[in-house]
Amino acid sequence: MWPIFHKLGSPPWLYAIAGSILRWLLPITLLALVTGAVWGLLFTQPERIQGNSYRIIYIHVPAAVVALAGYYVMALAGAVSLIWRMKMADVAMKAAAPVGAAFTFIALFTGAIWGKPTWGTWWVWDARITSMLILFFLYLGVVALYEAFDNKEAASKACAVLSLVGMVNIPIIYKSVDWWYALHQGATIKFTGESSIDSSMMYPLLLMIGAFYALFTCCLLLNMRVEILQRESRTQWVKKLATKAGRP
Amino acid sequence: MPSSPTGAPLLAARSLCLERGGRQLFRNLSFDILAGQLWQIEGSNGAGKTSLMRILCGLSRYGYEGSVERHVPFLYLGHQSAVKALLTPRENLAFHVSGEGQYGNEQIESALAEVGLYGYEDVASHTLSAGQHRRVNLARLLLSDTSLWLLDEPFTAIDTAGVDALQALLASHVAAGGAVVMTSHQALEVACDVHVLNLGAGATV
Amino acid sequence: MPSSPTGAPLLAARSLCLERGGRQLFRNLSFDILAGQLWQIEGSNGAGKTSLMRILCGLSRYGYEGSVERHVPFLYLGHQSAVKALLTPRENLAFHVSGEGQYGNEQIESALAEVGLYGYEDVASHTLSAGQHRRVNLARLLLSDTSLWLLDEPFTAIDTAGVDALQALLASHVAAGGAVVMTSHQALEVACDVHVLNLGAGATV
Amino acid sequence: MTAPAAGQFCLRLLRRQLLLAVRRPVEIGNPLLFFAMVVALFPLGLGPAPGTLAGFASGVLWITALLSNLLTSDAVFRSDFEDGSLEQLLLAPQPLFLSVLAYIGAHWLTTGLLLALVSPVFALMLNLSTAALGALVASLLIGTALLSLIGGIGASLTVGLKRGGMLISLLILPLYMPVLIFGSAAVQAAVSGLPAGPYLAILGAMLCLAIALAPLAMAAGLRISIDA
Amino acid sequence: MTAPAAGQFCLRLLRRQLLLAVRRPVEIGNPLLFFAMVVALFPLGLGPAPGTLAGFASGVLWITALLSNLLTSDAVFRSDFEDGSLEQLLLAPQPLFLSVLAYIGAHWLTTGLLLALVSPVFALMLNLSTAALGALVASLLIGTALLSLIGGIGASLTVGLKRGGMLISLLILPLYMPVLIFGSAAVQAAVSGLPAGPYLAILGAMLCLAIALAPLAMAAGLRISIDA
Ligand code: HEM
Ligand SMILES: Nc1ncnc2c1ncn2[C@@H]1O[C@H](COP(=O)(O)OP(=O)(O)OP(=O)(O)O)[C@@H](O)[C@H]1O
Ligand SMILES: Nc1ncnc2c1ncn2[C@@H]1O[C@H](COP(=O)(O)OP(=O)(O)OP(=O)(O)O)[C@@H](O)[C@H]1O
Ligand SMILES: [Mg+2]
Ligand SMILES: [Mg+2]
Repeated sequence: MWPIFHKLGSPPWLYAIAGSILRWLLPITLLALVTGAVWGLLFTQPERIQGNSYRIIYIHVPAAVVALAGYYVMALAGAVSLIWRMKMADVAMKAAAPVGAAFTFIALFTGAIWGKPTWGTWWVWDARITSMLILFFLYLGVVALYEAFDNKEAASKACAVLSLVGMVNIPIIYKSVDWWYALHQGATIKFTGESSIDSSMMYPLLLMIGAFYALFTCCLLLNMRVEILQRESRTQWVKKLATKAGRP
Repeated sequence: MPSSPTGAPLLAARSLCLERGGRQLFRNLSFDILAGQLWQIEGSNGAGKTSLMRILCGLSRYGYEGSVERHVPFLYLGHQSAVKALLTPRENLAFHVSGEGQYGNEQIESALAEVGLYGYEDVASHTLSAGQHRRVNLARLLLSDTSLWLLDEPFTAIDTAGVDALQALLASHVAAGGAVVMTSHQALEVACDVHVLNLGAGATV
Repeated sequence: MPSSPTGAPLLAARSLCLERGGRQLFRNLSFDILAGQLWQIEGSNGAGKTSLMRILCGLSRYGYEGSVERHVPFLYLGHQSAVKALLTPRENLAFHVSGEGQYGNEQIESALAEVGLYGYEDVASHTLSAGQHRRVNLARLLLSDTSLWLLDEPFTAIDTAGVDALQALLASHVAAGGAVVMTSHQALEVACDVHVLNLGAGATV
Repeated sequence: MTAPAAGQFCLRLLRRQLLLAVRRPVEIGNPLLFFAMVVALFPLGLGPAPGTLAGFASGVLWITALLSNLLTSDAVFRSDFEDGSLEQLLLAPQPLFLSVLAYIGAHWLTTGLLLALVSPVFALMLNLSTAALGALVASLLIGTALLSLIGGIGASLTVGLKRGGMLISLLILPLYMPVLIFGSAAVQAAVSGLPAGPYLAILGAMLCLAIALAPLAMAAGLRISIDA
Repeated sequence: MTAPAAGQFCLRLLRRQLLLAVRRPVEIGNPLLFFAMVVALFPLGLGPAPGTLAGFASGVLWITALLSNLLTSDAVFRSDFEDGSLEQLLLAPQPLFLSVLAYIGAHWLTTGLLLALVSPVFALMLNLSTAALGALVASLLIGTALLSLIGGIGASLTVGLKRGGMLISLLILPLYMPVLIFGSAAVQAAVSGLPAGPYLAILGAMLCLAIALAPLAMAAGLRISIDA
């Protein structure tokens, strides 16, 4: 256990390992994304009621699923950074926040685009949608807090505290928003369309969800590598790396 | 350079290194503060005196290397005076947030009188002049019974008579077995040895 | 006491009286500041130096008696440094709110270098040390072309080398026909006459 | 003279904070007046028809209480940070997570408690049914304490920031939302003749959780902020 | 080197204030996020039914814009007061009532203008009819400028107070109310298919009056505050 921890705490090692993971993960991700997209967009039946507009599901649902998972990744990294004072966990947390925010935004954006043809409106104050919006704010809070600190080490710790507080709250937020929706249930639309999902639409969807997870991991690792280089820019190994890369 | 009184150090710094904004302020700084010592940290503006003081007292926790061991309760007075503008000097001392004991009213009155605030005990602190404001804070030196004092530029805004009185107080604290670590741009005129720690360019001790 | 150079006064105070918090700080204070003079206002903490300076520059408008005539543009540096923490020293000078002329970039650079901030031109001012922070403000003395300077404790937080340089600057300003009114708890060591105005208990001149 | 015990120290801090609040009576009266004026904004903005207003009274009152809390939360540690008292507090030998509770307690006593006590007046102005007044006061009592604790976390994380500004609202508004939902639901339930108890129980449970965890987060936040 | 002309000086101040704002991007983004989050509070508090929401959209948006302006107004002169810049500004030879316009201008550019420009997004989230979007943006553009000017008066009067706190909200909220009334009326008119022009004209007239008088009040207020 400890040796691994120790290694994870070492920037050059993490930088290298992230690089080698990316080397095989990145192609796989791209392949899965392309296959899933082509399969979903070109080779499935139009849906009975919604026609072709439903195809946005292949982006919308994976993005929504991964956005939520991303928050837990971030909060977990934050917990590790607070408890074991591991600097590389700081890096992971800092790298996860903007990626998660981007995925949340994609989910919101595609949902709004989808809402226009199906519900006739861009936005509904539905429980799920609202909680997704709150998740977006939680992500933005972490990003903004990090940016506002000058001392980046302190910034990471502050963000770790915030994301842990957020993690405690996410279940509460979800529960409460669900409750709120149930309370005021009236003419609003329910959109858990699981029953209407046909298995022919299901498989490409599952593939896309997997691909989005991989995409999230790739973005996270890439972001982490950039962050590591920035933090360690004065050290010997980064300078060596830079001169090696700069050589014709 | 230090005369070495016996006894365990009240505070020990072990190979402190600090880099800020790309400048190495000090490197491998190690020293022991023993009872009966008065240390003056010297250096030009931006040499890193305040940064070092904040590391010594434990307010800075990130961005430096090395370690500090603190073995006794201490009293830290920083650049800011920790005097609440809306409270009177009396209340400021009675309700001080530093977690020391509850001072009695007579104690407070005599301490305030001693720092030259007789007659100002019950005016709002924001009507005090700059020097009077800082004197409220200095009254804590008279009230506290901690043996280690960490003082960052205690003479700021204090008039000449006040500086003399404060120097006498420091000397008597040291003579009574306490210890003082302070920064100041003025040379000290005290009746005891002064251990000078000069933070030149990239100081090491 | 004042040697009397010829010429109209740059600033004239006429029977100023001030009472604060039930204490008479000064009474019937009248003086003329002439070109070529350096005035030091002395007094213990709470004597009323800052209050007098603020009356002289016109920031205090209520609660005192007497009048002040200001005949030339002047530069006032108070207890607070008017340095924006979020701007760099360069920007602080380029965008200064005091309504003086627009300084050129080279001027600013050389002024900052002269006050010892070479290399700090482009860092955010809140990362500067206390003394460096005040030095940004002092750079204005080098840039401004006003002839009358009103300086409230300009030596605060400045190291010894800085104090010497500043005193030389004040002396050369006075020699060039300017005038300086300043407060300080330190005795001045300048190569010119110093007109001392001591605010003892209820000072009158 | 030895350092006082943690409980005694907390009590001293509480008295200090209350004394500071009393020194600015405006500060105490202000959340109330703010409450009154924002409540007055709603009929102006939403239209004054009594029927519709009554339907929204619970939401309006709760939103206003929340905004009023948001406005004052930023100040909990700010002045202590600026004059250096916070440094001293962090160096005190007593456990920090207890000390911050004193700050939050004083904040709640001078904002939330007063607000809850005067809320019936505004409720009547908005035509809220009298049957719901009890639920309103109870939900505000518990809810504002929760809001103060959450706000304290945001304040502790942002107090040291030179470039913080309104950042605190971004950090804590999402966390305020469950409180708003259950709080206004409690009142709404009472209006419709349903029991408000379950909602109040949930608020109470959340308060217990917050009392246990928020001080830890605040203490950590302050230690980080002082080093920003 | 002679002192620059008033216009030139104002421009320099404006650039300075904008630079300061850019140094805290959080500060710029924040009123927008605050806007978004407070808008989200309303459905949570008042209930999510699209029909009723749409009826209140104009009021909700205007109330939120007003609160967002209220929150930021206090800061217009505060930091300059605290670090001593305000003293220097008062001693500048240029006329103060022009200088303060630069402060207000920068404040409006970084809050009101942005808010007006993004408001359609939130309007859509509240189901405001698209026909009213133009009136919404126009009324917010004029209205927030007015709010900034009024807020500046409050800020100038309270900036020096040790015991000010939220006093500013007490001073300026009553002055905000006419703006709120005409602003939300303009949008409401557009929703009902009536011309919004007359309301916008009234807002415009109020703006002209405010531009002429508010700077004088602010200049006087600052001179008094610095001596508090
Ligand atoms: C801005 C608007 C929207 C947002 C924020 C949003 C958000 C979400 C979220 C958070 C999920 C849950 C993913 C998970 O299972 O964890 C989801 C799933 C889903 N959404 Fe949306 N959505 C929006 C609009 C829409 C629209 C307009 C439709 C179609 C009419 C739609 C259809 C679906 C479907 C079919 C699922 C999968 C349901 C399931 O597997 O349980 N969404 N969306
Ligand atoms: N707003 C006020 N209300 C009442 N008294 C005040 C006010 N401001 C200052 N004073 C009093 O006026 C006296 C002079 O204050 P001033 O700041 O002028 O002193 P100073 O000579 O500059 O002192 P220092 O050397 O400490 O800077 C002090 O005794 C102070 O208590
Ligand atoms: N947050 C920060 N980020 C980057 N650099 C910093 C930061 N804080 C301080 N510094 C730098 O550290 C150096 C030392 O600052 P410090 O305040 O310790 O100096 P000091 O010796 O106390 O000076 P003074 O005599 O002026 O009080 C300065 O050069 C300053 O620019
Ligand atoms: Mg220092
Ligand atoms: Mg003074």
